[in-house]
Amino acid sequence: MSIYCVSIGEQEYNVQITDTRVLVNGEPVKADLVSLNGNGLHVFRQGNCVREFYLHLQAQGTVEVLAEGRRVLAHVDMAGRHTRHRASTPAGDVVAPMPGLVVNVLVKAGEHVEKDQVLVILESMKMQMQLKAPFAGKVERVAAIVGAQVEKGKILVQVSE
Amino acid sequence: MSIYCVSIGEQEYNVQITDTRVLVNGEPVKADLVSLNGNGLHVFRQGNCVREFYLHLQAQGTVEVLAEGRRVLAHVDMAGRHTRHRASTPAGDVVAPMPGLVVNVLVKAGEHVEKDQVLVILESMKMQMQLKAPFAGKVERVAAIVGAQVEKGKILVQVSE
Amino acid sequence: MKVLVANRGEIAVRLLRACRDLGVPSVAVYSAADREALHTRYADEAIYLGPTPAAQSYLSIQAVIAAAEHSGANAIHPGYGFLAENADFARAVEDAGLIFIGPRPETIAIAGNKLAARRAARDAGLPVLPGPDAPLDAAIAADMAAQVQYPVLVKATAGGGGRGIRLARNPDELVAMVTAARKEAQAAFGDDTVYLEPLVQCARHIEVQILGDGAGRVLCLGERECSIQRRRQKLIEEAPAHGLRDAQRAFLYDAAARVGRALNYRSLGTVEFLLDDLGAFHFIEINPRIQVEHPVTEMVTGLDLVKEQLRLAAGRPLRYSQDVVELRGAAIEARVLAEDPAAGFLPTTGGITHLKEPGGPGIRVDSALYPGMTITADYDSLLAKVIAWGENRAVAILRLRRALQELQIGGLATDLEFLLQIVESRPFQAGNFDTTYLDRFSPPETVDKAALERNVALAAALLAHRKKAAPCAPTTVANAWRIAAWREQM
Amino acid sequence: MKVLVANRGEIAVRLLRACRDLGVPSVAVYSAADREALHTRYADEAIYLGPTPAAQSYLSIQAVIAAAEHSGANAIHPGYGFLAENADFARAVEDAGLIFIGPRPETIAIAGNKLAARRAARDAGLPVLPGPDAPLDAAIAADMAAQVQYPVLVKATAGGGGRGIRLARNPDELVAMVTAARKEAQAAFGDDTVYLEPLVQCARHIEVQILGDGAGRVLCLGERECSIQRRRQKLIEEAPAHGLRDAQRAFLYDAAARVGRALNYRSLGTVEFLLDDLGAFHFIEINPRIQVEHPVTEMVTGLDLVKEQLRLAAGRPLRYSQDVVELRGAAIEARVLAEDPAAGFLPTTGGITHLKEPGGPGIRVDSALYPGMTITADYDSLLAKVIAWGENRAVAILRLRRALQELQIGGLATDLEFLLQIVESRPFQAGNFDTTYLDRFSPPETVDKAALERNVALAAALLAHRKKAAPCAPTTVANAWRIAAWREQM
Repeated sequence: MSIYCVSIGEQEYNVQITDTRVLVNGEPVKADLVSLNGNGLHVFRQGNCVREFYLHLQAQGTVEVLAEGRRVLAHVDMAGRHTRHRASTPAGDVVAPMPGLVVNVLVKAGEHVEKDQVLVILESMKMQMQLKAPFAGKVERVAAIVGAQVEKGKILVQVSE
Repeated sequence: MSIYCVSIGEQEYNVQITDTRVLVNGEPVKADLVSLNGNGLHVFRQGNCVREFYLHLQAQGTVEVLAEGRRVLAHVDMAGRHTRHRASTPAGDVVAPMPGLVVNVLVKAGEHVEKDQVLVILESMKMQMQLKAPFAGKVERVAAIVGAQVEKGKILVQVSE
Repeated sequence: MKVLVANRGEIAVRLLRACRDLGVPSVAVYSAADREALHTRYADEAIYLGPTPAAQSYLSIQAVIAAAEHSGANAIHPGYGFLAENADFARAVEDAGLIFIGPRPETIAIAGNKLAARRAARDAGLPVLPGPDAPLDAAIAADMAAQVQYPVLVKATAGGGGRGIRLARNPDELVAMVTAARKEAQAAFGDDTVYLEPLVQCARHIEVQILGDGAGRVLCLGERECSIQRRRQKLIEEAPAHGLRDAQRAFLYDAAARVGRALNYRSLGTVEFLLDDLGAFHFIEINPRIQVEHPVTEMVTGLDLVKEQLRLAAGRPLRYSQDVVELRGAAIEARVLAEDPAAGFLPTTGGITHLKEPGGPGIRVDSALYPGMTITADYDSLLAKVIAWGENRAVAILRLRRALQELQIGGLATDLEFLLQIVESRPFQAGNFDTTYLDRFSPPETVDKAALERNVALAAALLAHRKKAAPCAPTTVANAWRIAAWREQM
Repeated sequence: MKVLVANRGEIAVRLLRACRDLGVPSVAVYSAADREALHTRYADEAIYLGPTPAAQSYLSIQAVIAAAEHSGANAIHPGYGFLAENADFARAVEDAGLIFIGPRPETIAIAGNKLAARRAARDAGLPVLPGPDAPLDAAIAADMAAQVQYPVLVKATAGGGGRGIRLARNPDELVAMVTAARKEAQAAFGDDTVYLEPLVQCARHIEVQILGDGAGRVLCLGERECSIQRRRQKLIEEAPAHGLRDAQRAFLYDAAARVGRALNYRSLGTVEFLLDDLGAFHFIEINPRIQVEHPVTEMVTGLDLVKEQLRLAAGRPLRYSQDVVELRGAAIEARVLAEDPAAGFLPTTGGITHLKEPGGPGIRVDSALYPGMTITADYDSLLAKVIAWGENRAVAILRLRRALQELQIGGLATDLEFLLQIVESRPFQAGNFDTTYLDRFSPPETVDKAALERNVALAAALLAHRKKAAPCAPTTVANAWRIAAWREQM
């Protein structure tokens, strides 16, 4: 028997699969998954309900699922291993999430900022983005300059608690 | 340098490819082929002309090409070797091209079979494959058993001329 | 209402789309071969009918009605083909207390008997081709052979849709054909009744879409031209028929509505005519069901025919009057078939390895294809319908051409190139054709065919070269062994 | 005529389709990032423009004109965005002896200066929002701050399309905003001119499509409603605007045509208005180009706007008169964007691993997507437009919903689910919304979300189980290492 712990957002599902049966959260279900094109397109069948799912197994046990206009990321873990990824960049670094133009810098070093206060406005092809403070604290450094083109990942502002 | 003899219907084309240039029927061309999805969709570029081709390499050097509403079968051979079909494994051995499950065995030892007659159906990751007789002849031996998992390269049926 | 769609393929998907658009719960049915078919995923529920042979699944009245009862569906839409024109089925559905989405069983019975349909049409004042109204056998044929005007058609009363028709060019052939036709009809339809009808030379096939409420009101939703046929099977259809005079069109619409009212017609139907080279119409048959080519009518009228059918079946009144039916522009449909023109249009089978459907302005695609699908010889060869709308016929043709060029179906031969050749042929573009057009058709030489093939050859060589250089990175495992197998030979 | 399309993405493909439909030779241009882009394959020829940054490729006037000269194109269509509203570009094209497919440079210059456009509209008798017609700076703002009615908008004259707008709620904010807005406008547009315009509360965004022949005749092709916006970027557009009274519509069309005639308008243009909660219209701006949302107008009028543009550019006369322009049914467009609603609509990037576009009755898809395509952050985030037509607004909405459910884009997050949530929301369906709808939008709880997620969880577990059981046969090589990487952790 294999046990899978599948999490979607906050919700967790326990799926047990044996050669003869499948249980979801302890409840037996009659379900079946058939690959159509060997490339992610599947038929999912549960009783008389048949659905088309696109399933794509990505790194780290994440499965991208497209179903009825919805895109869901399901994280599959062997039971008993619930450790999630913790962000690797220091929490107070506000970085450019994509390449763009710094349109405005709204804080100065040394200022106190509130959580979610807008620090920098970045524009990337017509889209303006507000980059906000991750928590309340002090602005340690402002590396963004209005009018500058920045690369993805560049640290724009550093905030400390 | 590689030389390919490509035939489409009655027409034959001689294509020479080196690291630096491509010649078609002796004429130099500036052409390029880029795979888009790793699944047959390509961009074909010749000078300023860019076209979308679907190219699918089938058995025996046949390439199925979809282009502008047309479907063309091109047969590619190394130059000077126009003899089709020469196999290095004994010609009458039908082997599993990949690991899989024997779904069906359609012949018995002693039976006469036609060229391309389906002998065995093998399933591998939901892909069903028909393994066919390489030529007309007699089934010498059937080594495949329905329901069996077989390794790649396993002889499933032997046919003699 | 909860609707069971008793069909498969593109028409099942099309019907299920209408259910979705209406918010009506739907049930699909499937045979063993169709376990993974697109239509099963498109319905709220899918019920297994039976083994692959249609007789044990899609043609099984019992199995279909059982599926409806099992799923709680209270209405059945038969689509076209299979049980669509089977009066016994319609009756069985109604006897089971379910709604049959289509004409009344009596209407289907009349339409299914060509002689009865002729009589009904003549009684309604429609122009019917001359000919004895009685069944024929070899003896009667021999007696009258001298008086008949040749060529003449021997038609099975139970035929229709181009099936069960034979041509006799002289008295000797007549007797032989009657004998052969009866035998064939018995085998094909279980009824050996045949009759004679004059052959209309240089005829165009023009049909009229009607929609009746079963309470005496019949709407006429314009005509379609279906003269582009191969062996009496329609290949390209359009709406409206080009070049008709207003008086002709008025006559046609009036005739169709008249026979519809005479039959107190319910749901969708098509009244088919031949237009001869003198401009006169001749009634030929009534098709008591939705047609393959209904999208062209939908595109010029702006109506969703299936939705209207469903509404009427649910007991809602006919919500349009004839004067709000307005035709706009022109629409053309091409049937993409799993048939190989290079091999005498033999059906082709295989797996769909690649699929790209066309898009952009004015294009509609009705299909049940998906990458990875296996096309078998178990059912009919229709893969997809590509329909183009334009403000006039010329624009619709150019858009259809563009769409057919965009469509890519990898893995098996289709008639796509043949369709393009028709669409690109001058007489077709000029509207200069009749039902024999494809008999004498020689594909136009597309200017750049030589250039295209040269490019294809070059691309194939580049691919082979690439694969040889990097054999360890095949794109799919399924390909890997093929490439390996092929490399061994090189 | 030979047309160079100076754009990329879905609009380039759409323009090239029109060229195909007209049989006009076409030239695509591309940047380094777009070497394999769909639009390059859709044109007869494709010319490399320059490096990936738009400033060096799609925004380079020199490079585009050189490409036209190199390829022998004698006309340039700018699409939308990039150089479309750049009067200098239009002038340079004409100076080079080429046809600019769009309005005259003078018209573009007027439209590009919001204060000039306001003046032109007021001079033509259109209702313009009150406010000083003069540029502002912090000092002037401080002087007048007390007299201004709040909230008020500070707008950049060089802005437009929702960009360069700031809201001030009180005198203090006004001075700060004017300063900030000028700085921002200078950075974004190279012009720091700003002016004041009252904020119209509960406004609907309604725009009118016009088509002029540059010789005094201006057609009005109906209106579009574009009130469903996120941060002033349109997300869902429809035609016609629901619930307008005949008198309102007549006023709107007359106003749009009037300003068009006053500018002696050439080619396509859009006159944008706000409709306030008292039912009055206020002119806001003119967009001198084809709009992203033009397909909804095409679907209700039956016209191919790009084709009409090309015909006019080729010197053919305007072939319609106002009285033949007839609107039929309703059309709605949804913009599928590479943006992640769950992450504050941040642009997403990645490879398209899977693509399935919707089909069936009433659906049009305009996109430049293909499986294997890489979405980068270099250009805007529009992936595809899904447009649905129906005999009325309710039908169009249901069909759009069906089409969005059918659409599958694998590989990166999009706004697809968000679009569905809007389409499924009651106030939207009831036509009960204004431009702030999405600001207060809380997605409706779709009833079966729990069931869907449960099924997804189950399917994911089954897939993982399958892959574990047969790890040696991954479906693609690209997957193989991912699966391997993942298995190592298990």
